[in-house]
Amino acid sequence: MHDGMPVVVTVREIIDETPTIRTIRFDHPFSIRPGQFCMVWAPGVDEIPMGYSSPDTITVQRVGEATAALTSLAVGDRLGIRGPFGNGFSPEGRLLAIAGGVGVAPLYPLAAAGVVETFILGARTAEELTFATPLAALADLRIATDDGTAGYHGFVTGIIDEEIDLSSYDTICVCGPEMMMKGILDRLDAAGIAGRGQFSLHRYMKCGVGVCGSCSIDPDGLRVCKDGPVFTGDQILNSEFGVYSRDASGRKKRP
Amino acid sequence: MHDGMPVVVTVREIIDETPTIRTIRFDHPFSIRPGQFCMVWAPGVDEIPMGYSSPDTITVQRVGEATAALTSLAVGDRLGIRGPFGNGFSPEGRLLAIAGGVGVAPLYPLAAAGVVETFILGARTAEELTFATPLAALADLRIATDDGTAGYHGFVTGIIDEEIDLSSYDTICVCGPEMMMKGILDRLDAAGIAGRGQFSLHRYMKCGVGVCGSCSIDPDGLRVCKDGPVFTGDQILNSEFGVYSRDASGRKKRP
Amino acid sequence: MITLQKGPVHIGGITLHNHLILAAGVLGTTGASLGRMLRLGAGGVVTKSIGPEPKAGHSGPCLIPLNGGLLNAMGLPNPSRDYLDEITHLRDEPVIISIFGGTPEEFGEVASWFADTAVGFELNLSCPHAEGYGAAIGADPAIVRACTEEVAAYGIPTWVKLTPNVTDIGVIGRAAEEGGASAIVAVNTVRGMRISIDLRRPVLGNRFGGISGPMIFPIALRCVYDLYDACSLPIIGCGGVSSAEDVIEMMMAGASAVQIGSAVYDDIAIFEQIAASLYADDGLAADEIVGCAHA
Amino acid sequence: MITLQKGPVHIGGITLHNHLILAAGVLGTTGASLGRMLRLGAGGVVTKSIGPEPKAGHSGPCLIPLNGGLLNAMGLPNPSRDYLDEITHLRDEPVIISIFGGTPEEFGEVASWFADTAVGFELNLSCPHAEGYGAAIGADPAIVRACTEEVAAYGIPTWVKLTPNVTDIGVIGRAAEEGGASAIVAVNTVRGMRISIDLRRPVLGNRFGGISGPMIFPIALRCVYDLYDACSLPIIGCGGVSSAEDVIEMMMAGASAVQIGSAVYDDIAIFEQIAASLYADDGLAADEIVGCAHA
Ligand SMILES: Cc1cc2nc3c(=O)[nH]c(=O)nc-3n(C[C@H](O)[C@H](O)[C@H](O)COP(=O)(O)OP(=O)(O)OC[C@H]3O[C@@H](n4cnc5c(N)ncnc54)[C@H](O)[C@@H]3O)c2cc1C
Ligand SMILES: Cc1cc2nc3c(=O)[nH]c(=O)nc-3n(C[C@H](O)[C@H](O)[C@H](O)COP(=O)(O)OP(=O)(O)OC[C@H]3O[C@@H](n4cnc5c(N)ncnc54)[C@H](O)[C@@H]3O)c2cc1C
Ligand SMILES: Cc1cc2nc3c(=O)[nH]c(=O)nc-3n(C[C@H](O)[C@H](O)[C@H](O)COP(=O)(O)O)c2cc1C
Ligand SMILES: Cc1cc2nc3c(=O)[nH]c(=O)nc-3n(C[C@H](O)[C@H](O)[C@H](O)COP(=O)(O)O)c2cc1C
Ligand code: FES
Ligand code: FES
Repeated sequence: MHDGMPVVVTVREIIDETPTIRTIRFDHPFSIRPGQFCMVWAPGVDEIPMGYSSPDTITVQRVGEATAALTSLAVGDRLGIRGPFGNGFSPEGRLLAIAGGVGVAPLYPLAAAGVVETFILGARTAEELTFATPLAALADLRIATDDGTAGYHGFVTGIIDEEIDLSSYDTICVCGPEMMMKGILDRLDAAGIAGRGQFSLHRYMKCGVGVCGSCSIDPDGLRVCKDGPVFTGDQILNSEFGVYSRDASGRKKRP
Repeated sequence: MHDGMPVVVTVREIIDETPTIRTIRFDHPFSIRPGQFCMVWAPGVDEIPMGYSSPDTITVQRVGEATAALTSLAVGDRLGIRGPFGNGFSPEGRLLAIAGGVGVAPLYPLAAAGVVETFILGARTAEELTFATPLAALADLRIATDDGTAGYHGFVTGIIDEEIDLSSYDTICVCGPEMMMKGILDRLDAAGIAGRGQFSLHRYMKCGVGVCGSCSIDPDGLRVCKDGPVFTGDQILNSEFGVYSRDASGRKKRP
Repeated sequence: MITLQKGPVHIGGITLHNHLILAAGVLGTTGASLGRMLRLGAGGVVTKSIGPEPKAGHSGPCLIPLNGGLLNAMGLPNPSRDYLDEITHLRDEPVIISIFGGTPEEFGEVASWFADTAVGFELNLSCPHAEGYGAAIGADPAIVRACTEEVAAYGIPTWVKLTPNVTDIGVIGRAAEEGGASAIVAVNTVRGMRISIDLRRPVLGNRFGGISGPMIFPIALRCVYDLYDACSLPIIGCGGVSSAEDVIEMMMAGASAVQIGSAVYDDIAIFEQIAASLYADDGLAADEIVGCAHA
Repeated sequence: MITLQKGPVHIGGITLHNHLILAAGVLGTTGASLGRMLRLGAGGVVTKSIGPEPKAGHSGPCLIPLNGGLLNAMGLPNPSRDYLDEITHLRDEPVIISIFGGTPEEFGEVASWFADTAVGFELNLSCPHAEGYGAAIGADPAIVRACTEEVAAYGIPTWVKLTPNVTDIGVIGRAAEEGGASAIVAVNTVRGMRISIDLRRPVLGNRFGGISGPMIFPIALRCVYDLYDACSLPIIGCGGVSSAEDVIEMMMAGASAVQIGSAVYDDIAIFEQIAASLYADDGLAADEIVGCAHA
């Protein structure tokens, strides 16, 4: 066991991505693999998991107290970072990335590394699309919005069904709302290539380092923070994934 | 701070050197510099400092409870060793070694390394001479006994005065009773070469690692266990050396 | 190195696969996680501590690795009665239900939920960082005795887990013994905290927490040694165990078995790792070494 | 990193060269050794604890380095009244006399020997491993108060050093305050032990001992933090301090100065080392950070 005290960083830049999503740039880059995450300490509020959207940024969607604190930070404010944690993605061969909403954050470093061939980016509505401009320069970008305000009108699974030959990709990296990810896993499974899918999961995390057990998933007890957050499709077939998760107390809830 | 638990060794051989001195060989060699010492744990009795007489031996004179326990050990018995500790000798150029009694123990590894030109070995009486046979093969050995039963009749300082040109040696390594060592320091000092003397001191030791302070010497507070046990003559000129020492409680006593 | 005989272990009324038990609150939030640890070689597992009401726990940070240990203040998050569902599929396994509460009655209430199915209970009288719970209770011999009696009344083996954060742990151990405990687990985490000097505030959301891992091993060992003299119950040593040597050392101090928590941080396969060097066909019976350092 | 202003420090009635004090019993057997530590940058030094009678201490082993700490049971060796001679040449230096005893009267007796010359006393109410002395006394608020009163009566600054091995250190701190202490030193060593598994016996001659060094830093920090809330006396933090960051962290918890003991094991020049990064011309006044983590 080695010193894992939070590294205190100073906010150097704040970028409004969408009305609810902001990117926060620190004065300190971390040495990350795409898909790894950190535990972000909003002092006096809480510590929550966040994917790295680059070595020195996180990209936060405001959903509750801690994310509200983070999206209210100003340049010069300080916060604590523990990480990088988790396994990250294992890109290989032709790579398709599929992001829903703020799920684009941990996938962005893959695209920035130039390894993504096709990037499907989904959001509720046009103004919630995140990183669309840089992504267009980094990959063959396909956009889907639920309300049709940009790109394909519908869910990302719709684009896939209509435009994409999943089996032509060696690796399919996915992050987004669990029901979206489940839809993709079902399609990969149907095509017999669940193992090519790499899904970045979200579960309630307290320690982030594989000790407390709060992020364990059924039925194998895999820890999302340490054994994940990225799992291959065959690891999570027939699991709680897409069916339920647990809250801070450990009680089950629908996804 | 790193694990410094005693290494438990098994006695492999016991050699009767004299009626009161025994060499104890372990099943485990230590990586030593000549003149270093260890803290020897006689289980249930005490832990006391002992010079290494070789990488896997100590040579113990029975003087009290702990040394009685050590000299009563049988082959197969176990004891604990912490060490090696201390600085050891720094041999350079022509080397004269001067030992009184069991003080030969820490000097023997120097001779075994072949760096001693002249070795003066003193004891009370012939049968108390330790390591005389091997030393005769390793160096120009001169013997002195207080009672004249072997070699020169008198103290080692007598041999020095009559037979030795101290200033022809670059290094003079000394270990033995403090009054003997003091006599040699006085002669080196008179010759203006106190700095060539390297004296292995004995002081009451509890921790052996430079923390407790029980082995500190006046007036500079040097720790015999850590800054020593070997000091050059000029380090201990005008010190408590040869004047007094302290007992286990820290009270002063004559040497 | 001394090795031990393999085979089932009977201690404090519970039969374990071996001497190495997963400590409470570590990878014990779900039944699936406990099942995984059993598959990974744990001789028995203790659940997350379950209380009378669901709790979300303290706000974060909740756990910080230190050099040589972990500092945590989880705040006893638990699903309360819902936990029953987690462990139904582990009915035949040595799963020990850890219970906490604010009063003897609360301990009894939680125990009642599990009384039909549990192979044993462990009373967490020792969590040092949950307001109104834990150490406040675990430092008072009368309350320790009352809580133990309340749960022991169900006739199921009842282990009592003690805090090291008391002046005299022997007194508390004797109170548990008088209350009808079948074994003592020693110890829970040691009180501690760290401050982020850059942010000028305690690094845990709860400010204070408990220290576990190798840095508390000599403290835990001393508690086990003291309890071996003070009580006649079997003792399960807990605190910083991370190697087969540590297990032997705990046993020599007086432990009949050990619990292992923080060591999963470095290696989730720690149970198999330790067992690989701890057990041998020509190993000793544990009896031969338990408490031998008292001779 | 935060830095502090250089310059003399006034705390608990004593003026120190800086905030870094040599802890009791470490390199404090002789006056010469204390003098060396002052030359090596200590802002003040505390002597070996002096008792009513000379003591040779426990038989060895007396001190064992561990990973991240030291385990010791010296057994309070001391020359008793003879110690007066050790420190006459340090009359103008901040040398604090550490005292232990078995009763308030014994504390008073030892204090009387030094009352003419001492700049301050520190009461060792906390040594966890001397039978009849130390922790037995330091865990009882009434005795702590009585010992403090006895020594404070000499009108010389009286620091009281506490043991962490109690259920509630705040209660003990308040007792010292009521007894007239001018500062609190927190903490002494943490109870612990180790066993040699090859020899099947405790590794210390005294079996039990006290742990010091980095492994107790989070424990000591917590005690300082608790005492800052419980008492209004200045606090001197002690336990595992080995870097300038540790000093700052202790101060943020509530310490006005620190004591350093075990860190001399790795480097006898530790005081200069720490001072080199702790102090700067544009440093803060310590007041600005003492206790700031309580905000
Ligand atoms: C590995 C991982 C990476 C993530 N990456 C990002 C990211 O890059 N950008 C982003 O905006 N969000 C990310 N999240 C989600 C983010 O952690 C939650 O939105 C955040 O914790 C909500 O906290 P809150 O206090 O604002 O909301 P709350 O009101 O406390 O909770 C809202 C919901 O967020 C989830 N949540 C709350 N606390 C936690 C927690 N400690 N651990 C996990 N989930 C929690 C729960 O589902 C909860 O119902 C990630 C989550 C995980 C597990
Ligand atoms: C660096 C060093 C190297 C030594 N090397 C050897 C050696 O190679 N062979 C050898 O026979 N002796 C050696 N000694 C001396 C040896 O340590 C003592 O003879 C031994 O400690 C006596 O212990 P005892 O219990 O038998 O006697 P006791 O009756 O306890 O004491 C007899 C005398 O031994 C000295 N002594 C006792 N305990 C200690 C202690 N803890 N530390 C230092 N001195 C003590 C005191 O002067 C005491 O008056 C060495 C001492 C030192 C400091
Ligand atoms: C993250 C974490 C959570 C814990 N939760 C509990 C708990 O719920 N109940 C309990 O009795 N002990 C709990 N403990 C204490 C452990 O069971 C154990 O007593 C302690 O960690 C010392 O053992 P170790 O050093 O092997 O970890 C917890 C410890 C940790 C690290
Ligand atoms: C070898 C040794 C001897 C000690 N002797 C004393 C003593 O005589 N009186 C006392 O009050 N504390 C004594 N202590 C405790 C220290 O003063 C200090 O409280 C403790 O070591 C924690 O600080 P550290 O981690 O900086 O060493 C001793 C500690 C050590 C390691
Ligand atoms: S968050 Fe603690 S194990 Fe994953
Ligand atoms: S024996 Fe402890 S300092 Fe030398």
